[in-house]
Amino acid sequence: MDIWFFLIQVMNGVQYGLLLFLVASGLTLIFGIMGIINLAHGSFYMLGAYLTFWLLQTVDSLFLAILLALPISAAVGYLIEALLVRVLYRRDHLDQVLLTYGLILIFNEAQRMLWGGDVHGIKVPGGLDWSIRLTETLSYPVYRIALSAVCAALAGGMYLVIQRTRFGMWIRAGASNRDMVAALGINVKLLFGAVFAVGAVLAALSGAIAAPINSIGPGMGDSILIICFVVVVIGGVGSIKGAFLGALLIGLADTFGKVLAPDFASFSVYGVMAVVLLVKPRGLFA
Amino acid sequence: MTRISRRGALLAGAAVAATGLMPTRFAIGQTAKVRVGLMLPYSGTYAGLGEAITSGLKMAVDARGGKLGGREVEYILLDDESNPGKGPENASKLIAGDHVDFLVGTVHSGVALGMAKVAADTGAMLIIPNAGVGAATGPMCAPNIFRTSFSNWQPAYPMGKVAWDRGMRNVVTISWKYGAGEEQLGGFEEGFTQRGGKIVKRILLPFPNEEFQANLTEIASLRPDGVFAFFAGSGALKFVKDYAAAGLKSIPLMGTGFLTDGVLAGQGEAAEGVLTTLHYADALDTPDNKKFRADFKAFSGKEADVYAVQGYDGGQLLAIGMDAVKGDTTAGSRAALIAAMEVAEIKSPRGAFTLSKAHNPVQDIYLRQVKNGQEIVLGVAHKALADPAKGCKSA
Amino acid sequence: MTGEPKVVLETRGLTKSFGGLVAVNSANYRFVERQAHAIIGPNGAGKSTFVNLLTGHFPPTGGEILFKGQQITGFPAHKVSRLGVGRSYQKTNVFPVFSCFENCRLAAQAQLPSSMRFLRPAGRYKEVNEQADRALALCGLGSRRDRVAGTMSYGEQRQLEIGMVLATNPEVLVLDEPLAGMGKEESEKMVGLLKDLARHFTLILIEHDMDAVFSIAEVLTVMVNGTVLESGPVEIIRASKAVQDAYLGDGAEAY
Amino acid sequence: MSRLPRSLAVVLTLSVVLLALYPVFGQVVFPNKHAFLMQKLTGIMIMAVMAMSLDLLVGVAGLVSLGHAAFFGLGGYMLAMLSPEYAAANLWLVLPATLIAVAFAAAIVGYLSIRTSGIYFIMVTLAFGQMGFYFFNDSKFAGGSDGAYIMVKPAVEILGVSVLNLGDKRTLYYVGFGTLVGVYLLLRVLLASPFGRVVSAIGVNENRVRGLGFDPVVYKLVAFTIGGTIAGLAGFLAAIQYGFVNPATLSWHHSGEALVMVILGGMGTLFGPAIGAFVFELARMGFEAMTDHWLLPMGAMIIAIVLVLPKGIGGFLLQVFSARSKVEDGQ
Repeated sequence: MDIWFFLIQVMNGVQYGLLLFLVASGLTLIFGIMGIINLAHGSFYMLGAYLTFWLLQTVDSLFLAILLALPISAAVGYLIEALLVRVLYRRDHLDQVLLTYGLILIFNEAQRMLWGGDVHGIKVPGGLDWSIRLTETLSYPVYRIALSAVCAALAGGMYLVIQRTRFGMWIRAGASNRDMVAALGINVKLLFGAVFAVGAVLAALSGAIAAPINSIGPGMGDSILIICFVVVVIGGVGSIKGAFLGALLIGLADTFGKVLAPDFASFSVYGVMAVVLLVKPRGLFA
Repeated sequence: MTRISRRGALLAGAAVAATGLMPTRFAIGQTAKVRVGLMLPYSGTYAGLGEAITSGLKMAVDARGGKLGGREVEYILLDDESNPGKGPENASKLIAGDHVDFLVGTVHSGVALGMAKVAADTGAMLIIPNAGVGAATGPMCAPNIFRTSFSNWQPAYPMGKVAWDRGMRNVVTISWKYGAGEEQLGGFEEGFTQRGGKIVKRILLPFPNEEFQANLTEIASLRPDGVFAFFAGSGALKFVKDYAAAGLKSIPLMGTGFLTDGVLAGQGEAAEGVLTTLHYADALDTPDNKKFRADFKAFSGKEADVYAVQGYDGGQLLAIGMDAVKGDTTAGSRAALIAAMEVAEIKSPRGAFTLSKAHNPVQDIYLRQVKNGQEIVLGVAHKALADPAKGCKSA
Repeated sequence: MTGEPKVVLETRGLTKSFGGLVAVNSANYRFVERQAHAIIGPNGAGKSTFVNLLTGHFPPTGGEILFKGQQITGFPAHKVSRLGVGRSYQKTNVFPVFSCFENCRLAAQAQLPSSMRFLRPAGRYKEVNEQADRALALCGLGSRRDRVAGTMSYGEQRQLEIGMVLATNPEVLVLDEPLAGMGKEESEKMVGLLKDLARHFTLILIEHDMDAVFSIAEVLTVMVNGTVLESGPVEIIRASKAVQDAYLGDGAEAY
Repeated sequence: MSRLPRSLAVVLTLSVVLLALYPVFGQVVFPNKHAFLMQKLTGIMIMAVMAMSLDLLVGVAGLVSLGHAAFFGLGGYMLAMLSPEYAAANLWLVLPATLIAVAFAAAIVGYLSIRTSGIYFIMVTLAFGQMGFYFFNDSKFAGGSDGAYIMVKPAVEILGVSVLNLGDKRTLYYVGFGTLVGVYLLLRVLLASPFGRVVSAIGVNENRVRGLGFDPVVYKLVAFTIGGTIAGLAGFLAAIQYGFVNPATLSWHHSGEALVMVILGGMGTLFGPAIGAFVFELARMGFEAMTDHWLLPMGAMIIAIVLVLPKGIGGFLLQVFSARSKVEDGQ
């Protein structure tokens, strides 16, 4: 591999990592602030993709479809929090695991009933459906670059919100001490509902904007879920910064694992996690 | 909770007891229905395939008045979830629990192997309407195991010659790292290297990883004359799109028909020019195929595909066997049933075919190409190709 | 026993810092056999950290700990406990789902050479049972033997906490605020118990309640900001002006 | 673990007797489904053993593992790899060899994972489980993703005389039944032992246990190893039942299902997770028979149980029966 291709592979890894970050950020947010292990996070990713696909049949603009899909996802997220998750705050983590496991089953079946078992694709929107020539044989799809830019911008935005705003302060306070948030006179119920909805929106958004370079099909939420957990745990539960680094690490490990050690490609991601946790048992930024 | 499920079990028991009053064995009279167990994916990625196979098989039976060998047919459907871990359990459930006379399934090779194992153990009649795993008509072949689809080697092998004839000398092969992927790549590589072609690199990704970017970059750096890929379902959809987006279209992309079948619409322009080989093509210009496609559309409301054909032929094979023994499924006429099925000539929409000693179709493999968003048949890549059935003792 | 007072537990220059913050700074203590030694000081003085260092719950940053002259610096908590330094916790730390007896029995079980015994029921180890019952009687819960710990009153749970320490057959008892959160009546009962214990064991007592401290302890150490302000017999420290200014006055007001 | 309320013990014993007699009356009650149900029950009993072994970790020692299926799968693979292709393996050799190998693997995984805790422990066990999955999924020697077959079931012979025919469905049923009852009793004995008491206490408050003079790490490691080994035994039996092993048996999905059985059944009650296995599998069977969309009622049932029964089915039963026994005692 010459240096040129090495750099392109780095770019591939970073691009994949940025997308992973966007999905995982919602998970780590919910995890860190509310202490909820949300197995249904992948289902929101799936929901975002399917909603976008479905809306595209009527609105004819990817941008508009995504814009419409987000409030729907937020509402679904908020309702689930208000009706089900809220009951379990004082309970053991494992009860939440069980609840959200049940939700996965329901989401998967609902997906099948609403949209069937077929695999779908979404066209890359006009204007972004071209590629930049990098080498004689290889081009890089512009949409992927745009996707990375959106993910990076969202990551930056999230950083600013958490570091600079009152909402961010509550979030940081909530992550360290739930009772203190209550003492500050904040409506914890509302805050948690909002956080859960935001988490759902982040997952749905990832599913939606990745849809044109992904296939949309049954079970897509389950496969992203585990890799997101890996990212979150590597970074340190609840840490957005950690999730960012964890996602990049996993993106690169996956990319180079496939190229350099194809026989151990499936190991690479889990191997990285095992090593990180054996050295830093609470993740990089706990 | 326990109480409810116990009551449920009792209800189920009562229902079973009621049906138990009816004779299920042919020996008691011809009133009993033939029980056909369809163990197919009805959920998950392959749900659409399972439904197409089911419709095809039912259509073949309906064309005979809904009867097999003069007996009404009862279908018992079971969702195998494409979960190989539960394959043997589910197959046993149909055989021991539902007493099916025929077991039909499935799509996923791992599950099909489990079914073949159970069929070998119990002697139950098994018809495989899709899964191409070589072992089923190879080392595990048995008198009671039939296949109406293909072996993984079969559609891939002729592409080796096609690639060579088109002047390719260095080819990269890529697939998922699992049984079907390696068998399909193996078929192509055999056909290609025996003519002198060189496999520059064989890339195997973890199944079912769909992030191809790293490997596409690798392919670009290798600059082969062509790429042979085996992916199916969502992986096929995405691979073809990513391949085009990575600017690799100057390198011809080849594969077996699964690379484009069923996902062509989703792939759009990206699929333009992709070469595939398969034992069927939607666009096959024969009266049989046209009639079949029209009938299937009327029957199920959906466009026919290769899976529907395989299911349909499974139904035809059943009918031929059952006609020969006049609907007698008892052990006494088992040998006659198998003998009739072995020599059957099946008038398939794909073109007539017979079965090999290992009970796998001996069939034509077509060369197809995507042009203007349509799959065009370029011709026959290999006439009456039989799987070598390596390891099968009866072949 | 007469003669030279025997030092059971000793720290030399014991230091613990968390990041930049020095919680315990070069602490030199000598705990004498069968003496009740109280450590007082305002919140944040480093008392609890000191207890955690002494019992092996935290590894020290510097200095050393000696038990009967033997180096135990850096020993993990379970090893320290087995050597004979038992501790109670500031927050109630009993096993709420177990009975009182079972709480003490488990503690007593720690004295078996090994608990890697898999078949014989734990309740059939006679010496363990006897030791647990002794501890229960000592802490005044003999009549509560089969009550589930979590269902007892707060004061009783605190008593049980002491009982569990006793069941580990310690030589030194390190008690971290045994009176915290107790009502007047419960407190009196506990003070009586502690006075009893002071006759049999080496007692290291962290406590805010000054009346209790003065009635139990023989030696008093005042800690402020991680360092020892003053140390000596109770009467002397009590009268010390510096201590009164620095701590006792504030402490009394805050209390 | 405290003793069960007497009336509950009676009910459980009766259920076990019913289970023991099933092969006798099953033919009469379910004439058509008998053979199938017997097979299904055998499978469920094996899963119940797996669920109980996981309960030792999750419910008792507080070690929430999402990689437990790796040991289950390894048990099956050991049998597949140790069996000659066309001849019967000797059970007296392959069973101990399997258990030793699984125990060894569990000890290594446990040693590496136990230094983490909470959610991190869950994820490390998940990582090791997935590594096990990919090891068998990607390797050629054990059949890769297609799995491997045990063509001939192991022979159980004493002095050259066959004493058990594992190919016989009814025999296998009783082997599964015996294992279920045996493992339950074994775990009860274990939990009542000094070791078990320490492990139970660790599940409640690890730090306090350390303060009393026990090294929790060692006890957790031994518990992890025992639990993993029992899961290996269950996997070994499952492989015998269908003569087939597949990497999917090691995957996190399978671990997750076992975990659901444990939580559903009631953590730390031991009999609860066994009931959880029955409820989970029978409910799935029932819903599958009723509707194509069986995931929907299945998901709803799980959610309903977690909302209504905070301590699972086992905890609920304990509550009901201990209340009743108090009434009986005149309290």
